[in-house]
Amino acid sequence: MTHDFPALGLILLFPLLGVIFNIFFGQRCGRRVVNFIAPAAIFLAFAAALAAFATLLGMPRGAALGFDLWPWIEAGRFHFDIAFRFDALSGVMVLVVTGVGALIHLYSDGYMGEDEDYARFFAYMNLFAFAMLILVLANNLLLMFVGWEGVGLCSYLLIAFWYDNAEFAYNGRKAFIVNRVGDAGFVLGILTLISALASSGIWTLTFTEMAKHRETLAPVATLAGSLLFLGATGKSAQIPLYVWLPDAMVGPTPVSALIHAATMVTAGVYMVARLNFLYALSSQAMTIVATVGAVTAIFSATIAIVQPDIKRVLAYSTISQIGYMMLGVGVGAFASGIFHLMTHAFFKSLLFLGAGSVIHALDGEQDMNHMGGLKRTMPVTWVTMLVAGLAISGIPPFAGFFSKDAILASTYASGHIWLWAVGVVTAGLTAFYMFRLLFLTFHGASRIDASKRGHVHESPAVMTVPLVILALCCLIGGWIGLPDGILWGDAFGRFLMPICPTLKLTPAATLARGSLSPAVLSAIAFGLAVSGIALAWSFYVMTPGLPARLARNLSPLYRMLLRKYYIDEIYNTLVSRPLFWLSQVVLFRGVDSAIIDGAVDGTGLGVEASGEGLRRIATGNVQHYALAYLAGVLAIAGYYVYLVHRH
Amino acid sequence: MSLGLFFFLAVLAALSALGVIAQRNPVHCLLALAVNLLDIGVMFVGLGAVTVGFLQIIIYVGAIMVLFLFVIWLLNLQAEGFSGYLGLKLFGAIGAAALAAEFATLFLHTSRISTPGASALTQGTITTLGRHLFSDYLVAFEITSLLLLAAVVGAIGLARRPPLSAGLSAAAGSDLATAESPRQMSRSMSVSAEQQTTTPRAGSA
Amino acid sequence: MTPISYFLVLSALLFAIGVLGVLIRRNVIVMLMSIELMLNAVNLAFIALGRQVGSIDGQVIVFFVITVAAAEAAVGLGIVIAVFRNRATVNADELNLLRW
Amino acid sequence: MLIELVIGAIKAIVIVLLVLGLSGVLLWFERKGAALIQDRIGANRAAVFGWGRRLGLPNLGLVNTLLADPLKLFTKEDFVPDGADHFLHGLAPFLALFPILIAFAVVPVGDTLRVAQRNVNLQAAHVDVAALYLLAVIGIGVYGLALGGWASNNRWSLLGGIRASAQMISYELALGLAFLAVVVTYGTLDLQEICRLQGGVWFGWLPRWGILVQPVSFLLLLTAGMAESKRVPFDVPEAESELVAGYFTEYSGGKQAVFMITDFAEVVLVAVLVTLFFFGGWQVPWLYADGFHFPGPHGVFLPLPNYVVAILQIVAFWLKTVFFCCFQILVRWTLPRFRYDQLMQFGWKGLLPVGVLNLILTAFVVVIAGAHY
Repeated sequence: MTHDFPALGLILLFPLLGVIFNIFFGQRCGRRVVNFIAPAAIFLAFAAALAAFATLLGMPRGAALGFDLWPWIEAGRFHFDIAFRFDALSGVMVLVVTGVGALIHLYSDGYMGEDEDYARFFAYMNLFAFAMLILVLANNLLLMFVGWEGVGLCSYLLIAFWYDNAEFAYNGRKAFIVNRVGDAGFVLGILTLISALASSGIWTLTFTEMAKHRETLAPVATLAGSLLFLGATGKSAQIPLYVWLPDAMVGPTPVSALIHAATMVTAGVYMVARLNFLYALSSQAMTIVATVGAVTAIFSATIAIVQPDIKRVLAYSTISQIGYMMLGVGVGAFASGIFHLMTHAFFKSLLFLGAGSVIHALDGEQDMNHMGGLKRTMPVTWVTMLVAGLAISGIPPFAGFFSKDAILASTYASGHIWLWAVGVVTAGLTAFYMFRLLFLTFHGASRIDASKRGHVHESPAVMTVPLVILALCCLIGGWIGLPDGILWGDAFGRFLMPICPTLKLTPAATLARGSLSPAVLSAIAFGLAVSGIALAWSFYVMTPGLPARLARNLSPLYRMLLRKYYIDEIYNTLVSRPLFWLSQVVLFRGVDSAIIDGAVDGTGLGVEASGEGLRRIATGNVQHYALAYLAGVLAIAGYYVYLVHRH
Repeated sequence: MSLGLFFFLAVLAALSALGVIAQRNPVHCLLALAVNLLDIGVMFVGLGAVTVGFLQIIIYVGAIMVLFLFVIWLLNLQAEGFSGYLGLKLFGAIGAAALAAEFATLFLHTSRISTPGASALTQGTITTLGRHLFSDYLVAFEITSLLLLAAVVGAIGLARRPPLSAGLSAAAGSDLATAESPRQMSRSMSVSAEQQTTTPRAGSA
Repeated sequence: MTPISYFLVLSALLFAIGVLGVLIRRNVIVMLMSIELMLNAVNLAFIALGRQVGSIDGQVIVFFVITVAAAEAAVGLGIVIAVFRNRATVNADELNLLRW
Repeated sequence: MLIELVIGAIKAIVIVLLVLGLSGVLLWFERKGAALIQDRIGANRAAVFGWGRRLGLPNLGLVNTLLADPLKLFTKEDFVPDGADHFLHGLAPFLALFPILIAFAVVPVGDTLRVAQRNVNLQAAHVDVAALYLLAVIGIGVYGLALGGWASNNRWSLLGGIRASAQMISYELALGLAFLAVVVTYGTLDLQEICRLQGGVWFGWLPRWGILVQPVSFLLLLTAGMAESKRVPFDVPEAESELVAGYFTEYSGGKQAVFMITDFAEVVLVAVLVTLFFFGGWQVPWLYADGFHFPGPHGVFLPLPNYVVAILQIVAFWLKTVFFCCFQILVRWTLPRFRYDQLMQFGWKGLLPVGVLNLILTAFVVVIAGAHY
């Protein structure tokens, strides 16, 4: 089943070499070398991944490539290897990570090449690629967790890349701390699995091995699944732990594209898909995943409608789209979730890169109220972003249509009618806010600051080429997963099926399936998307004054959306403040100062006092010491005399 | 060893041991100790440990005691009074007596010691001693040589006169009693040690 | 023949006298001598017990004890000389720098 | 049991008297020898009522040294200086003499003598670790000088005592190394056995004396022994030009005589040791227990009774001893005195390394040869 394929090591080796080179020689060798080496490492990894993928395609369905590097942990009967597995699921992920990653690295040459700390930036980027590849290639949960933490670290480092800005550094810490909460859940999930498996004498966390012990896992599936999903909500920015992602947008835009849109934030989806055998055992866990996903999707989509900051809109959009993916995997359509993950990687990274291009052109301006009319000066960016906008809005034949449609269809088929309704509404909202973004940025009159208006320009080729390539992907990338019955049908789903089969969850599904045909469902979603676009057109192109009027009339609603439902404030009040209070008053003043310091100081004082008393014994006269010694000898000898006399 | 000889040697040993601790003049103490060590050496011979007995005399009496004698002379030690802590003496006497009593009780009442054993008299010819020393105890023997080397180096290092430093003449006149720091004291000591001639003051002085 | 326990009792007596010497004499050199006395008493016990059990090991141990005593005497007297050079005394109760 | 004691006592008394007598003779020899070397007549005055002169005999000074001097010494006032330690002052001379005298207890003066069906070992005490015994008693010998010097309450005396003890301890090492080389060579510590091993011949005619295999050790023993006895050129402890008379400056009368006897007894002891270790002890060349076996193509054999053999051995032993005593006295009047630092350097940097090398070489040869003497 698993074929040994040592070339898998190359996929990891190239980014690692890039890291080492950039850390130790980057700043010394100069920009040109680093600008060549860093993307080259990822391109080579992409090439290796392509080779591996080609090999995989040449093998029967459900086969996998494996590579055991060396034993890692041998504790008692536990035995973990540094071992990798390249199957259909991880193959798709690896291709996305290295492919999109390579393009973003290339783009970064233009975007970040002039930054002072270019070597550090590319070292982080390569390190991120390395960690992400470990995450997706790992063949056991523990090694996956290593990658999981590694990408978290890189995310933190890159958000706070410009660490001399206090706010950026704060946002980096926020991301890190929020992720800690989720990771705690992840660790607990792992421990739950270990304890369940170990108590049955199974001393492994390898995915394929675990999948063979369903009856052992069944009792803990809900608990472990929920805990692991808590980790996923942290990493993938789902309710309730999504709050870090919008703030993470302070990082360099390629970082937002690569980490906070295309790859890292989808790690939770990948994890759920990877552990599909576990989630399949618990409909409660599945329901939690699906519900959280759907709620997150519509929740963040509503916020995205009013945000003025171009990258924040995209951030909330990302959260929303990952909510879609979660909805997909939550209703058992793992392949659809991964499919959407892939197409999302294309169009969202394209959107970010396009936004980056705009920001770059406007010298760091991110507020859409100070943009407009850029389609003439930046035609390539405008066209590619338009493609991406159509894709995310679900307009056929762009990629997003097929993946989103697959998820909605599966949701409907699984019987979660309400979730389906939420998804469809979200699709309309998505189209609205996305075209709001496009119209505000590229259409209408220019609202650019006078000082910046002069040097607005199209980005250099090194940045536009990745845009074009990604736009092509957005256009045709979805065609590998056509609805059943059209041309080659759902090739992607069939490819993934052996690894993560679609689940038939409830009997109700069969009931629901009859009521509306897939074509009708698609038509409803399409219709909503088109109306969303039309609404955006009417709001922002035809009558530019309308939104402001509406905002005034619906002031409370508008403000609530603008302030993101006051979630940050609520968290601040409910979590942060009490925590600070607890830390400051109870833990610091009470526990630390009084009890711990008191114990420590008290110990010292006690020792000092007793020493003060006892030092009178130390007369400095050796004969006094000898006398004490004699007393001891007398006591010991006396004991033996007692023993002798007792017998 | 006959009982009479034993009692003679034992009484002599006890008396000389008391002489070590009871005499005022260190030289007399040393002489008493030498007698005691000789006496015990003879006892070793009487117990069949001929080689060790003679080694004891050669090393202890012939070398270590002479070393003591040298040091006594070098430091020009005089007879000392028996002042000092009375309590220490009292407790010391009681403790020592108790110790002797306890050990004697143990030795006399422990059956394995007090009953004359099978006593296979493999006596200490120098051949058997050497054979054991250079087989079973070889490592210990070699370590002992290291220990001796270390002791030689250490003794030389400790007793070496610190090199006379410049500015000595200033400190030379200062009285030892008024010297404030040990270092200062050592300076004036090393000078006055040059000047003073060791003169024995015997007990009658 | 003299019973072995007589030798041991003598050894105990000599040891106790040595202990007493260490405790009551103020002169460091005499204290060192008293220590030699104690070592000697122990040697006697070793020899006597070695004879009792018919083993040469007692004598070997005594051999080592004598060696160690030689080293101890050399180092001890070296220390006494160094101390005397610094403090101009060998009285144990005046050498109380380690006093509290 | 009793007869054993009596025999032992007789042997002990005889040998002590012999040593003491020889010491007296050596005193005379020293005086006359000094006179001879210094081209003068020497002691020649005292006579017992002029008997010898009346008989026409030359006055050899025998009366002076053997009769008049001791008489004078033992009748002089026994003076103890003020502030001296009376007890130790009185004890010291005997503390010096005693160890030297008891050292002779283990000296074999001959092989066994058969008297009335009883084999008498011509050795006062048979100790099988006699060499160790000798080292032990020589080591004790220090105390007499050291304490005598200290107890006199005189700086010259004290310096002499310190010098004496330092010198004796230093040269004891060389002496011990010489002993060890001999012991390793013969494979025994028993003096009687060492003497016996030197019997017989090599190549049919050459007596198997130790000097032939241990010449270095011989020189070491002789030199270190002379230093041990504190005689010229090693007489720094009593160097009269520096310390008046060293440790016995404050001694007079009988106690000084005892110190002098000690001196000569030490000379005798050194001579005895040299004889025992290197010149066959009581061995007479070609004399075996049953008589002479002369070398040569025809091997003449002269049978002798046991007592004759014993007497010959005793005589041979004492002749050799006297020879080496005389040799030492001649050295005394031939060589100048070492300076103190030269003495120490010679002992520690000269004799000691040579002794160690000799011992190592000896041990090496013994191990290679795989056999003892």
